[in-house]
Amino acid sequence: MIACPECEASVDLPDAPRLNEILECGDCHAELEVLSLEPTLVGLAPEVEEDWGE
Amino acid sequence: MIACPECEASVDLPDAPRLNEILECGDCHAELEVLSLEPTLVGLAPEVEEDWGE
Amino acid sequence: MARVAIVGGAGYIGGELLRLLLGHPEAEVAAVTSTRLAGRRVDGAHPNLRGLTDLTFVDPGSLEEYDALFLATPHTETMGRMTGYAKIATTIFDLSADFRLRDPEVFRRYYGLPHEAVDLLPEFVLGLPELHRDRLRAADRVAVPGCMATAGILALRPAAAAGLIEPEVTIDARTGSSGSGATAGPENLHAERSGAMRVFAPTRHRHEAEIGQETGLSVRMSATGVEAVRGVQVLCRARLAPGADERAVRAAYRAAYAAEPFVRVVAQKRGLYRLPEPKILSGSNFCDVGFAADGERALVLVAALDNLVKGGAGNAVQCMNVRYGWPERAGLTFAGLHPN
Amino acid sequence: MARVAIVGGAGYIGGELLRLLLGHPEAEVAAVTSTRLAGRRVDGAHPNLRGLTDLTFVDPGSLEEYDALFLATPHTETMGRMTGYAKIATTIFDLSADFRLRDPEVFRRYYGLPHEAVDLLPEFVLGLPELHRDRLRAADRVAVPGCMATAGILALRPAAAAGLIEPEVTIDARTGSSGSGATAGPENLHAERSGAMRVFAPTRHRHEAEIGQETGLSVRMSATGVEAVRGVQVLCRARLAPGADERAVRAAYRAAYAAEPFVRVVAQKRGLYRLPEPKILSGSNFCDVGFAADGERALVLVAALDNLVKGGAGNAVQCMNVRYGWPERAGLTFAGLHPN
Amino acid sequence: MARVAIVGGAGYIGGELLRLLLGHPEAEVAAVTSTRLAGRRVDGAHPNLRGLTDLTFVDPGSLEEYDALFLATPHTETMGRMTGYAKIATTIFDLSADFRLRDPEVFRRYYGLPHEAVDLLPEFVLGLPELHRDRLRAADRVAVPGCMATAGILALRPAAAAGLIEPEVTIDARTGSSGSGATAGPENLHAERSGAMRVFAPTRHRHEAEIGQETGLSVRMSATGVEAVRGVQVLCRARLAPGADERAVRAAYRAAYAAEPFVRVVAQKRGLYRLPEPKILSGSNFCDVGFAADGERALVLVAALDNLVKGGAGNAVQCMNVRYGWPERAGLTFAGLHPN
Amino acid sequence: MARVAIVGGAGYIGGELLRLLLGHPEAEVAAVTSTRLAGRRVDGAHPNLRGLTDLTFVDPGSLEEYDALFLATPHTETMGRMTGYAKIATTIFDLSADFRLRDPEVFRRYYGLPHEAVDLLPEFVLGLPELHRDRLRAADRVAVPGCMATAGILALRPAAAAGLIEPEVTIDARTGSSGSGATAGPENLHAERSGAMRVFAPTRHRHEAEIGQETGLSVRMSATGVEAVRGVQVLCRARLAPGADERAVRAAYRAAYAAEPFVRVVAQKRGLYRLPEPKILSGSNFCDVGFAADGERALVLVAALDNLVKGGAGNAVQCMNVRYGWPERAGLTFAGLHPN
Ligand SMILES: NC(=O)c1ccc[n+]([C@@H]2O[C@H](COP(=O)([O-])OP(=O)(O)OC[C@H]3O[C@@H](n4cnc5c(N)ncnc54)[C@H](OP(=O)(O)O)[C@@H]3O)[C@@H](O)[C@H]2O)c1
Ligand SMILES: NC(=O)c1ccc[n+]([C@@H]2O[C@H](COP(=O)([O-])OP(=O)(O)OC[C@H]3O[C@@H](n4cnc5c(N)ncnc54)[C@H](OP(=O)(O)O)[C@@H]3O)[C@@H](O)[C@H]2O)c1
Ligand SMILES: NC(=O)c1ccc[n+]([C@@H]2O[C@H](COP(=O)([O-])OP(=O)(O)OC[C@H]3O[C@@H](n4cnc5c(N)ncnc54)[C@H](OP(=O)(O)O)[C@@H]3O)[C@@H](O)[C@H]2O)c1
Ligand SMILES: NC(=O)c1ccc[n+]([C@@H]2O[C@H](COP(=O)([O-])OP(=O)(O)OC[C@H]3O[C@@H](n4cnc5c(N)ncnc54)[C@H](OP(=O)(O)O)[C@@H]3O)[C@@H](O)[C@H]2O)c1
Ligand SMILES: [Zn+2]
Ligand SMILES: [Zn+2]
Repeated sequence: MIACPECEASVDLPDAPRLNEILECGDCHAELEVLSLEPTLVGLAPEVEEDWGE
Repeated sequence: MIACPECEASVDLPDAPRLNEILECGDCHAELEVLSLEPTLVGLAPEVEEDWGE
Repeated sequence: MARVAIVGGAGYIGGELLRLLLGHPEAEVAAVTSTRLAGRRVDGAHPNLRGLTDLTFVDPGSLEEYDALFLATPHTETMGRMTGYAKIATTIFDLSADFRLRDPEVFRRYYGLPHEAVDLLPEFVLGLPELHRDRLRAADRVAVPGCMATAGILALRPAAAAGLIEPEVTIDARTGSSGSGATAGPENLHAERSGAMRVFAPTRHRHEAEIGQETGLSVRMSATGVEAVRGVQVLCRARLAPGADERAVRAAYRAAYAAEPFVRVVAQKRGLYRLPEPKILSGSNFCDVGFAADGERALVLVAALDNLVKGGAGNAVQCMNVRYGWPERAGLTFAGLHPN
Repeated sequence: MARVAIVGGAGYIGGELLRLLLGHPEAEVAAVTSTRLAGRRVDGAHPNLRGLTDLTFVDPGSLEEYDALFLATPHTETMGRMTGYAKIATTIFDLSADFRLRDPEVFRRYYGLPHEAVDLLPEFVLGLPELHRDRLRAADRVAVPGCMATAGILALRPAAAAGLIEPEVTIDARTGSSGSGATAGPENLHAERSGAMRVFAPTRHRHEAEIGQETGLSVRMSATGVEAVRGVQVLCRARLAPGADERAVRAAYRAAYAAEPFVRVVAQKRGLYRLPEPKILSGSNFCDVGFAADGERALVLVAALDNLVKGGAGNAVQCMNVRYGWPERAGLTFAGLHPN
Repeated sequence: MARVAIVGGAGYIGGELLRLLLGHPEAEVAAVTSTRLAGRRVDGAHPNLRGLTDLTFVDPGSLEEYDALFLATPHTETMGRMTGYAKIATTIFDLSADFRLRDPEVFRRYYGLPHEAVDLLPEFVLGLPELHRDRLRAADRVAVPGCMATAGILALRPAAAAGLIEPEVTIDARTGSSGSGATAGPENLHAERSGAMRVFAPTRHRHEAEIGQETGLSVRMSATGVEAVRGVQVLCRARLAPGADERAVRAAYRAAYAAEPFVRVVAQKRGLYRLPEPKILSGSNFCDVGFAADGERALVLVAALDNLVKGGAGNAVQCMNVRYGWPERAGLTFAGLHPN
Repeated sequence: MARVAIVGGAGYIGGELLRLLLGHPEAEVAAVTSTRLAGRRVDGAHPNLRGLTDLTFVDPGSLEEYDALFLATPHTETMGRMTGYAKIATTIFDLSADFRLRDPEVFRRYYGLPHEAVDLLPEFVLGLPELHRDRLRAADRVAVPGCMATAGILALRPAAAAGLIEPEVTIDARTGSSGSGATAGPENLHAERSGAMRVFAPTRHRHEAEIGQETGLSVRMSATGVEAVRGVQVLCRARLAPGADERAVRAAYRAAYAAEPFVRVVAQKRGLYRLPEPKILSGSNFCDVGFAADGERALVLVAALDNLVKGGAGNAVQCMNVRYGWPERAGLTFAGLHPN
């Protein structure tokens, strides 16, 4: 369990997290990247902007 | 009970049918007009054409 | 400059006539009638015309004299009034169904009542320049064909004329909601009509009579209302005559329509828009026509048009251009939009 | 098993009540009224119910006695008849606007005529389980809120209650055509309404009164008809209170709606459906609620629902479930479709 | 309780299976695969399922053992993998086209490549309870028919079986955009596909093979994409056999479908929805079937369904219900919406 | 006659430029580029142009010299190439966002990367004749504003200039799918985009920068994708300055736009189309502008246009007309359709 850096919801960690693995927050659906393993830290993965409507 | 003149499905008669009353066939949804009472006879009520698409 | 009047100008065909005639280099709109809206500005009923005209509707009873009269009134409403209209205009373009069918018996069968002006029928020329251009040059009574009829005739006529198909054909027509006019009833309520695939005429759609008359074919026609405001498409099925194939069909259509300003042959083997489709025709006077054969003598022919333009008002203006000897494209240059 | 009757059953809300109540495990539909269609099968007006019922409409005058009565009649039509309805049913769910506003003066201001049953107003509980669940458990007079009002209240209430926003808000509502009912006029003709972005209420939409009453906020609301049959979406603008931020808003909404069976917090940072949108809610009783802040104290809150379900009939059924102590989801399990 | 898995769960059919199976009283969804989205929540791809499940997609390679497997993968992708799938599940419902046609030669003709598992073809039963209910009760290999094929078969079969029509028929099918799946290309860009009447298959649509196989008729079929997300409608033209008339057709259809839970005969003489139309069927498992004759031996037959439900996922669930001896309506009770 | 070239001619803005310039009495289209489709006919990408042109696309690398160059390429793609373009054309109309904002810092904030041609910024005049007609008469570098920006500026500018509103405004914009261009991704798949009410920019839509720059107001803007292919509508909320009322607003707008060929004031108290709505503007170069006040100092301003015409290609052509001293309406006479 870890807190989502975007919205603070708790996010399940996989049994053996791998570095740079992408997780998904079930609440705000942010993509989280595993940044370090001991301790397990995650950060927001870069976001893709939609480009609707010019 | 009476047979629908359009599709032959059986149509329930009201308890006391009235002359010129409009009934509806549950099967083909034709409108039936009560044309006589003893015996009860029904005929197809005039149809309204939709006028789509000219 | 011709002084023209429109009867039934508050309807959808009336509004489209107004749009086209206001932009026409040779016509001047002298009067537009509406019983319901007499005295009101025409741009109240037709908001796209804001800023383009200050015309107001007049009552049909106060019409005067004009070079040309366009009748955009419901069918069965013009036949009884034609003698009156003839007194106030030299040339009459009737967009209703009343004078399209030469045989009053066929009219009675399809419209459910006897024709009221049988003696006037022979005066009328069918308003389809692709078939009757020469007669239209001198015609003062023009019966503009129905929207699906125009699509069906233009789809089938070259194949029929060249003897490339057998005489029995079926047509499945699809149409947008503007075909029902501005005074349509609850069946055209948005919540009911939106997203519909309504087979409102599974058999014997009225336009089969016009198509049969103009192509000599025996036609069975159904019609379905689909989601669109403007647009008609017909999908016709025929059987190739012995020896005919898609190549022969292509040659016949290319030849038939090579010089036509408003018919395009669209029968591509690649791309998104391989066969005719109305969505890119909204507002334009084109009728696109195409076909595909299956290698076993089954031929499918497709045509598409905007029911209010080539299917009605635009075709009437084209007829007027032919009648008056003006360039046939005058007032009808809008190409259609993509995407749309 | 409760015996229920629906008044105004030929309309869109009436039809939706019928759909939901026919599928409800605890309710039996004993009567459905229509003046116009008395004697006709209900599946004539509501073709989706073919095969599911043999009910026919009865005249409102021939109603007998029922456990519960659902009123799906136009506003201003129920207030004068409420005393009569009260004689034939224990519990009444009024879906019209007549008993939603506690203050008869506000009613007069927004509906343009004096309230005819001021003395009955205090008997009514507003039918919004998210706000009034406890009182609804014992309520025999329930005034179900308006579709856009429900969306607006559920969008704004947690932020207002937690003091996260300042009291002045604006709401831009968008709605499908079924909101106008089955007896809508020419403004809902398909050719006119299709593809519309019609700002039919640029200011002072009626539902701002209900939203103000339930949230304590000062609300300015506009409404636009957009292309859709079902569906309402509200986009609300508020200013964050000093110290508040998006994170605090998220926490408040998460807490407020954690146990709610029909409110989902939808405020995602990825994906196509990041904020609430009605198209995936058609037929479902969900109201989705979301938000986004711009980092400078501007907060946008969005809610979406199906106007005929959570915005009307479904919400009424949910209220009935609360009132009778049935599982709150009974009869309301349909999830909505994607794609749709 | 049966443990089921869905292969291809990120697609439109996969998502619909998920919606139906999550709400099914006897099934438990044990796994859903996506190569692209492995590890991601299924409600990211299917936002209508928010709040209803916490499932995440797994890679197809990590599937284990299940009672039943639903294959929602593109055609030609399952035939080569069937032996593998057979190792991990007792019962397999294949929604692709790979095992629908009994004759591998016909498969090759319509799909353009040789069948890779000819020996497995005889193991499959076509998943159409209306025709093969008895065999389905014991079937462990079920090939669920195509969406337009199901509509065409249900429209034509009773007339064909009763000898009421001559053996040559034509079918004009119309379909919404979800029929192209979630991974459709630029031809499904909204600006191109919106409002389309795209005759994408003027001749020889693939489903004519399935319809021919199941009805014994000789079928020519075209297909047109029209404006809709969900929904298929077929309009079939046949010639009545000597002596047959509309009344005999009605009697045959009434008899054939009297006991069917999901086929309704809709052939009315009044009302807006006289013949089958998909817009009121979205989300429901009904296939509505109707007809009209023209008095001169031309018969038009119409059927409509939701391509993702009775045309795919719902029909597969119905087959599962038959196979497991569960009530045939289990998980499939949603009635459809009106208006919609 | 001016020889013009279009860069990015396979896109939606490129196609619209082509449609308008092919019909322009004074311009000759000498080249149209597409990297992807070089060598192919332009009517393959733009089927509405069939029969009107035999042009084929050329690679951007093979451009020669022209009087005027229209750039219809994505934003951030033109700034780095401007020096090159300047060598081959006297006058340049850039439809991308790259040279609209005078302040490179604002550009960086809204577009997320530094401006690559800061020194060229002062050469550009914003292509909005209503504001900058005099400077445009001599401008050889024209930055055509964004579609929603044009709507927002024309909606707000007269009120702002006359001091009738306070400086803080909010804008809710709605847009059709063609705004995403011809190369849009899966978010524009028909099944996902159809019937959407997608709040894709809840806060800080990019066009607020352009609107702020041109009106001097402080703008907060959200944008929602709604069901439409073409069309943009903005609904702006402002607070009336002390002493101002709707009458003063009407007078100011009437005065500001009295002589404008393409801005109409639409603020009616009756009728279906009381306030600006894009559906009747498809294909036309009009921007309709209207307003309504609520009697308590809240003012709502509404503007509508076709994003591809007045919101892009049409406006660019209008700028060209101004620049070359041609009649401002040349090539832009299409009025729009009703119904549509
Ligand atoms: N819609 C199409 O796609 C289409 C295509 C081709 C041909 N047509 C034909 O064109 C005609 C008009 O169709 P529409 O769709 O425009 O119909 P519409 O929108 O219903 O308009 C018909 C108009 O006729 C007027 N009118 C009715 N009776 C009249 C009378 N006796 N004398 C004078 N005016 C009368 C009505 O206006 P007031 O009540 O204000 O006078 C009404 O506005 C019909 O004959 C139709 O078959 C239509
Ligand atoms: N549509 C929505 O999205 C929505 C959402 C929430 C709440 N509401 C509210 O729900 C109510 C019904 O709306 P609707 O959209 O369903 O309207 P509708 O489709 O127009 O139906 C109203 C029905 O009421 C019947 N009716 C009218 N006056 C009556 C009377 N005095 N006594 C008995 N029946 C009468 C009419 O049927 P007969 O003529 O056949 O009797 C009609 O079918 C309204 O108060 C509306 O404000 C609507
Ligand atoms: N759409 C309809 O109306 C309809 C109706 C009846 C039947 N069908 C049939 O149902 C099937 C699915 O159609 P659809 O419309 O749902 O298509 P879709 O939306 O394109 O989905 C197909 C899914 O299959 C997955 N997939 C592709 N190749 C695979 C493989 N080799 N192994 C495992 N998964 C694979 C893909 O997901 P990943 O890339 O994430 O793995 C994709 O999400 C097709 O055979 C179609 O003919 C469709
Ligand atoms: N769509 C609107 O409503 C709208 C309104 C106002 C302004 N705009 C602006 O107009 C521009 C075009 O928009 P659009 O919607 O037409 O986009 P689009 O449909 O995606 O077309 C852009 C075209 O630019 C070409 N292209 C891309 N990179 C290029 C490069 N480096 N050099 C030359 N050509 C290149 C591409 O064609 P090839 O790959 O074939 O070369 C593509 O067809 C954008 O800047 C947009 O912001 C759009
Ligand atoms: Zn999160
Ligand atoms: Zn009957």
